[in-house]
Amino acid sequence: MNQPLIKVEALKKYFPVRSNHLFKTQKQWVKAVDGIDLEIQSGETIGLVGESGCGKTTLVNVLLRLEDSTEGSIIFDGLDITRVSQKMMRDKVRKNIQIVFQDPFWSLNPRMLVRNVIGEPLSVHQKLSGLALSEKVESLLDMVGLPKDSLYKYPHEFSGGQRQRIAIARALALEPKLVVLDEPTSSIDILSQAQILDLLQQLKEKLGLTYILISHDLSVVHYLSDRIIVMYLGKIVEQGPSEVIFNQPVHPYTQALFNAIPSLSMQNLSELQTIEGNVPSAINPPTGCRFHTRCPRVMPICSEIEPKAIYVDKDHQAACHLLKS
Amino acid sequence: MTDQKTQFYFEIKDLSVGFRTFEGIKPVLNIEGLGINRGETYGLVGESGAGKTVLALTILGLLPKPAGMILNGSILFDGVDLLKQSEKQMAEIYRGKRLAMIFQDPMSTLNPVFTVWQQIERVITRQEGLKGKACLKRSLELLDMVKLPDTMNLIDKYPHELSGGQRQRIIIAIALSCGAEFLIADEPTRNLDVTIQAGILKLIDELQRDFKMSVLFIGNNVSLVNIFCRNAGILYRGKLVEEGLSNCVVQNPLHPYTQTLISAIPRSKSEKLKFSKTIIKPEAENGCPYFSRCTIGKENCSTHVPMLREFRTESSAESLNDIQNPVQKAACFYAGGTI
Amino acid sequence: MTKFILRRVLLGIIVLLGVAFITFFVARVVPSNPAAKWAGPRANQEQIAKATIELGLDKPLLVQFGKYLTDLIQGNLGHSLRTRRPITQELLESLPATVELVLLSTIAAVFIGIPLGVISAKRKDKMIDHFSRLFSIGAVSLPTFWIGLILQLFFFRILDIFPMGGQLSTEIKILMDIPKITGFLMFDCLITGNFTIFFDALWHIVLPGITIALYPIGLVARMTRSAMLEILNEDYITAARSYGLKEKTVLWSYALKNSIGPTSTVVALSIGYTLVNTFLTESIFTWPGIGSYISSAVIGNDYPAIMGVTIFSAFSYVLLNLAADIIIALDPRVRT
Amino acid sequence: MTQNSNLLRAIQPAVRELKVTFYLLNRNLLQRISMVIILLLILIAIFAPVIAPYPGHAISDTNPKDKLLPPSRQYLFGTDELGRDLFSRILYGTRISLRTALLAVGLALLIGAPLGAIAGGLGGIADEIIMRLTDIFLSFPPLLLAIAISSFLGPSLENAILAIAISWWPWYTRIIRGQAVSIRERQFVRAARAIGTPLPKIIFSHILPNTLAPVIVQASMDIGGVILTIASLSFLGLGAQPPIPEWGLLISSSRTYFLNAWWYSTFPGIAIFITVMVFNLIGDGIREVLDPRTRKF
Amino acid sequence: ADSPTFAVYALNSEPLTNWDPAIEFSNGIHVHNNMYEQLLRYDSIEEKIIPMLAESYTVSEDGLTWTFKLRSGVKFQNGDDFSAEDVKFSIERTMQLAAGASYIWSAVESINVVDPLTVEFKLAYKNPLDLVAATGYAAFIYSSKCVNEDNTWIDETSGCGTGPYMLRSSKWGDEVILEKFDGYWGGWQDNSIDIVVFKKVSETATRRQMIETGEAAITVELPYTDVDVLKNNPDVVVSVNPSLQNLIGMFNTQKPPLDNVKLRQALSYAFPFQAVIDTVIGGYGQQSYGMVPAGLWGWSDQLPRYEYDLEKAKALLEEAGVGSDLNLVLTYTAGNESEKSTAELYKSELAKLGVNLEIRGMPWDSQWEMALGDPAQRQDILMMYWWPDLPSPYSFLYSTFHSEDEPLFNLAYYKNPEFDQLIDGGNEMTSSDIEKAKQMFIDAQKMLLDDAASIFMYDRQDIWVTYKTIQGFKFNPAYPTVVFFHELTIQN
Ligand SMILES: Nc1ncnc2c1ncn2[C@@H]1O[C@H](COP(=O)(O)OP(=O)(O)OP(=O)(O)O)[C@@H](O)[C@H]1O
Ligand SMILES: Nc1ncnc2c1ncn2[C@@H]1O[C@H](COP(=O)(O)OP(=O)(O)OP(=O)(O)O)[C@@H](O)[C@H]1O
Ligand SMILES: [Mg+2]
Ligand SMILES: [Mg+2]
Repeated sequence: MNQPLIKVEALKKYFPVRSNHLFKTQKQWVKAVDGIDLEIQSGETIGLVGESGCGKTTLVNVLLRLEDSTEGSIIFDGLDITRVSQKMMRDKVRKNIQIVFQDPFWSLNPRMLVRNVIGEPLSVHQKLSGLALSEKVESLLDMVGLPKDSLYKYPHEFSGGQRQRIAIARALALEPKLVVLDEPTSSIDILSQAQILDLLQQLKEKLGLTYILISHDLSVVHYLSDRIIVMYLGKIVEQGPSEVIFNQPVHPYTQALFNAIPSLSMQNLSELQTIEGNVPSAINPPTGCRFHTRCPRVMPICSEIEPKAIYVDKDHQAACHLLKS
Repeated sequence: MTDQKTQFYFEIKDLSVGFRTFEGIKPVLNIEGLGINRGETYGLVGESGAGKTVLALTILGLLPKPAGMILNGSILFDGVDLLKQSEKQMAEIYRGKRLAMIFQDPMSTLNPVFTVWQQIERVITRQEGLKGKACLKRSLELLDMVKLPDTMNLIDKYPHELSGGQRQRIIIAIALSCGAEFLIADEPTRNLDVTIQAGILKLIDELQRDFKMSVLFIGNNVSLVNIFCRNAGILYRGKLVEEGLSNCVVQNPLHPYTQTLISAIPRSKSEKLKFSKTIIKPEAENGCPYFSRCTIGKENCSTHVPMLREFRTESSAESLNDIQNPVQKAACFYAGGTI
Repeated sequence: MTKFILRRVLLGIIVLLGVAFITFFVARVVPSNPAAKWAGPRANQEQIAKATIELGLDKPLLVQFGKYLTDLIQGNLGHSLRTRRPITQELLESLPATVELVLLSTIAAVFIGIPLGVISAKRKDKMIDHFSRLFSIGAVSLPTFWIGLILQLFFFRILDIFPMGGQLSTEIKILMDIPKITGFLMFDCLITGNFTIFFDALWHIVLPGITIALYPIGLVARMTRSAMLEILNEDYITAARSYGLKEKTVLWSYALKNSIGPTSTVVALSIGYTLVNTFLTESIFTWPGIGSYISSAVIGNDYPAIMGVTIFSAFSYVLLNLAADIIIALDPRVRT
Repeated sequence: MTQNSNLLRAIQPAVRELKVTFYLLNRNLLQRISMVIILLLILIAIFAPVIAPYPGHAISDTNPKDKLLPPSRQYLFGTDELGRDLFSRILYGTRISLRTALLAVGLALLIGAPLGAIAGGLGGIADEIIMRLTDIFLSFPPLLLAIAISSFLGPSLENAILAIAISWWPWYTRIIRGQAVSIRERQFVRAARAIGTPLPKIIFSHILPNTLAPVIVQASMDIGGVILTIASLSFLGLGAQPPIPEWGLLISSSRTYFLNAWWYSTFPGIAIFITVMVFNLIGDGIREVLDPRTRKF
Repeated sequence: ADSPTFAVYALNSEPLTNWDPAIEFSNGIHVHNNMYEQLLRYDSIEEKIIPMLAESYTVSEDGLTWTFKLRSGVKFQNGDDFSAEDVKFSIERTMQLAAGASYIWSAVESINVVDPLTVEFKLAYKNPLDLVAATGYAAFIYSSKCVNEDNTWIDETSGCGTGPYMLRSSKWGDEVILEKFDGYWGGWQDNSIDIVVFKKVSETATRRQMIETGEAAITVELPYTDVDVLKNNPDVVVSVNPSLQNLIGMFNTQKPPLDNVKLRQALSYAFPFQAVIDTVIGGYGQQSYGMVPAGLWGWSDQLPRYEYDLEKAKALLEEAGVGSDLNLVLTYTAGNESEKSTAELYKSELAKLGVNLEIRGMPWDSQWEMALGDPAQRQDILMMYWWPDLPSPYSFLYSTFHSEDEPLFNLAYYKNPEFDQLIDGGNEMTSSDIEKAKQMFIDAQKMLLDDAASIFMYDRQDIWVTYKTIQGFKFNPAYPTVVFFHELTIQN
């Protein structure tokens, strides 16, 4: 196997919280990301799914070093980016990892012209300005299918889908190796969504990009991803090739997740599967397997020993006591 | 069949609602007709901004005050035009008593400065005249009904101390507290996970059966509406573009918008999303709202607004055996032409 | 939690230190010689030199500041240059009269301002809203020092309804025993059941009371209105209406409680404004409070006294805020 | 596309916003009247020397033979103790009040805005220090600090402006910091950080511009308050010096003649009242109009 | 019993600033002169000495030994007997505290008790000790038993004075209420006032309204506009008297350009004397003849005066040879309306000469500090009111124009040895040959006028307004704005 583009080991991110009890000084932590190992190969698209609040956004924020990690290492291009200085980060790493946020409106500075929005990375890293900058931005606009006269407009003059294109153009300006897409289409209508997904697919092929895609909409994940990672409460519970995960998930959580998706072929409410119980708190996660409080196939061992990730198949891993390797 | 219009328990006729803006009055809702029978569930589907919430608020007479305007139409409920009721009548007779609503956003629907108990108590005291112990007992019953655990404890908590799912269920409990005859559920699961979503839908379904409620279910997920509702309507830019038995709409969409919508959705889990390329034409100001994206639209679509038309379709689904003549309506000049 | 409170207290102390430092600095570099002042008018060189030593002005500035701080901790604000009496004592003597006035106007602000704001928000753009806005904006636009004069002219000179100044009529003051328990005149009269004096005092507080109260009433009404306008647009208000709750409940219980936050901040702020406004009006109404005290201090360039009042009001302000912060922090609703 | 039309495009949203604001303000009778009055005040301020019947009276001339005359055709608002035409003096006073208020607010903004952006943008120690500093300044009752500072600087209009700015900036720092903190968490700032934009650039080109709108609204509302504060300072003898016809100073002088010359205190008082009131009305209006939730078309 | 009679005296600032009669050198003059008494009192209208605690006094030939015979049978309010010991104690303590106006005693070398009713003062140099002993400040006699070790006044209410009134209650900075001392040696007439209230009423309009309604029995310091109205009010009595107070504008005679005498003269001619008197004080005053005010001996209408004459001023200005655009700074005491208006009138006249006068109103201390501070930063013209500590021209001329190395009140920084010699001599002559002394003071003032050391603007008149029920009111400018309530009666 060749060198992975990014390799994450034992990554943790804890957020401090104020305790809810009067005069109790004990410090508590939200364990948003709690020990994650991950390898991403160049050129693949990873779909990251899981219940809301399970730590997906936090994970990618740490990958981009928008938040500092609590523990663990992230090796990108042979460099541990949890340890390098902010300057090093700026000079060496930032231009290679970019992100497209969920909400295209809030991720664009409403008081900047599109030219400067897209041009900002170029002026920061390549010190482009004036005509050279405009030309480069025009070519980027062209690439994402926006007219050239968008240059001197403000973000609010565009529709949701167009704004998302601007955000993509901006992310691609420095020709990064890795692009993170955090819910890239969740706030736009179904027709624009189609176009954006299509564009992303094309750009990936054309520029040889690597994507990390986060989405609640499993059909979107299905559409783009090569590999899917399922998270539950700060941990990875299952990962494997997209088709495999969709068709033969092995972890009970993954199964439940996929069975709760309503589909057109269903006729009856009873066909939707539910998970009983409430989501446990990320401050005091359950012992043993984190899913055991809600797992339909829970065994005594589950509350005591934390299951290790096991290869079910080549490229298909899951962490559950039900599995025997 | 022909007299059916008068039989509806709840009916909207020629409703049009607009918002005042700098550029003038911007219409956001224009519904020719929509009817719901007693004990029936009606699903309204539309993308974000289609006007679903505005419709719900209009029914309850709660449109945002200075901006929202009812331009025309009537909303008949049990033979009474709700739009003609005074604010006082709405508050005393209808809201909370006969009409109830579950709001879209559980985060902002609960008042942050009152405990769960304080919020439930006021409603129960007002609607059922219960006080003290009796009121508490009733509240606990309600919370049990929506399957909340540890109700004694929960009732003294503030909204921010609850999880999204718990909040949503409290809202449902309050909305259902007085056994309203008509429930509007405005995307009650929008901010929830698919797994929690399934649980909540099952709960509403159960309650509906127990109380014989009519439900207007609002959602943006066609599959969900298909599973949950008997009838379905498709809202596009404030206009009902298609209506019918939900199974029929899903299996035999007539309007081009519905067709694109449904064709994109995978039939089963293992299928991928499918997209047909969309073209964008200039908007037609006096024409069909879907004109700018329509692939089959012709000249007259840009100058005339199509009205809902009835289509008779052969029942293809076995589950529709009890209905002899399923009716489907669509607002398109060329509907049913292609499928 | 304890940690949070400790932190707030610590920050409060830092702020107080800063306040003390600024006050000290401002007063020390002021172009005036405290020693000459202390020595009295037309003092000669020796007298001034003697005063310089008495006041410790010959010491380095830092030493002086140190002494000032240690005195401050013991509640000693130094001596007035004019009267040579302890400022703390003088302040405490003139405090009750002002507190009475400020309290009254704060009560007025709460009981008139808040309802005005609520009604105005409820009936937005109706006649009553226009009227109440005009009133509340007018109230904050009136120069306090001017309206005092005008009120006096109108209600005393022309209509002769209210007395023109003072806390009590001279006859009553001389011929009757004025109860002195807490030092708050009206309160003392009430608890001793001395109604003749109480009503006389009430009669006297009307004009200065109105003058001082106008600003906070307007301020609170404006703030309440805008807070209510925002809150009335919240989803939970629409939801409350959808449950069929009475409009009265929605307005006065549901919405108002949410506006308590911004409103109480404004009430606290208005106490600060009011305090300074007494400074501009007390002399008009011959009101023997802190306002009169500080205006004689300003006229007489009595810097220790000015510093004393400044420090005193700043300290009470900081302490009030601290208390408010801690109370808010103890409130379960804001904790997450 | 020409450079010119680019520029037009660039300012177009701002122009539209202005138009909308103006339109909305104009719909409310109170606000319409206020706008007209403000316009009038500005005109008066500019053309005071032309309009005033006795411009000399506003500068250094005296006219003792006509002292304390009641309003008449010759002296519209009567005369003061030195026989000067009050009407002319009050007209000139507009000039002084408006100019000083603008200067004071501008200065306060100049100090307060960058500090607020730095505090909110940087966070951490810088934030802590700056905010403690504002706490310290805000702990003084509002007018009191201005009084202390201007008595330290010595009485003059310029010093009063400085004193007001020094006691006012923390408000802007607070507002901007509050805004900046929320903007710092906005996606576009994260996006800029993800690109590797250096922090100072983020603060000054992403954060600051986005905080300015509410602050400018606040500042425009403060104009009334500042005029009042200047008048109070002058009233106490700490602001404008005679014979400058500052309104507060006029009222202060008029006190002596209060019972014999009602016009002397009445007209400057009304001038302050109206000016402060129209600015407050407009300020309130702007705030309402800019809040999309309370907008009414 | 009838309810007691009372009278309110409405003052423009706080009734007193220090309870200690040895220290108080401010408003307390009003209160203290009713609670305490001096050895003598001076009637400046009749120009004669009135015996108080001393029945008579003699001066030795050399003028250095003064012997006072004390009144017998006098009691302090607390019942202590009054004796020569108290006199010695009081004056010595006052001198030793060296606060307030204690310097008036600076000529005294020693005080000896000859017998319980005789006290002898030895002086270091010749000085009119009778006038000193009659001063309104720092000359009070109080009971030697009243003062504790720390030299602090034990208790204001302990009745340490011999005066007709004793303290009943007070509110700091606001009011002082005195009541009749029944055992007063001077006895009481019928209808005398039982209770006196000294009340701070800083707003002039309020004071006027109080006197109109009878709420106040007496008030002072009303603007002339109010006085003109009150004159026609049958309910009140307005009395206008010389005040011994004058307004002067001191030129900085050391700092260019005002070190040029021609320029100072020019500026003096530009001062609109009559306009100021008419407009600012409504004619209640007159243009000064030199520094000594009308009503005090040493005043003379033979002295020359500068008259308002812009032509002359212009000519002198040219003679002075100063450049055309002259900028001068004038300071006055902030809050004083008459000083402010005067400055404004002067400014408008100077503007006609092309001289720009910048007016700055400052609190007295700041103004004073500026005058004593960095010479380069000093104001060019300092405007102030002046009034006597002692009823002697020397008091006027010494503090204000006598050469000083470090000036205190000589804010014209005037240095003229001849002048010094004249007034020092005049002072020594006062107790022996008052006519000669007078002439010397007049000659000295001539020098000031020639040098134009200052603009002597006007001698002010004091205006008292009493309510119609008050009888027996007499004024005495040697005790400015003091009301001796013992002399008054109330007639309803
Ligand atoms: N700045 C923060 N401080 C404290 N807790 C945080 C912070 N950011 C995130 N969290 C917590 O960390 C957990 C993971 O949050 P995260 O945003 O990564 O979830 P997510 O998987 O992206 O969810 P969603 O699908 O809803 O976007 C949540 O419990 C969240 O409350
Ligand atoms: N207060 C308002 N002022 C002006 N326009 C409004 C207002 N509220 C809603 N609208 C407009 O009305 C239209 C319908 O809004 P509505 O909230 O009903 O959408 P929705 O179908 O509920 O969407 P979502 O799925 O996002 O909830 C939108 O175009 C919106 O811009
Ligand atoms: Mg997320
Ligand atoms: Mg909605």
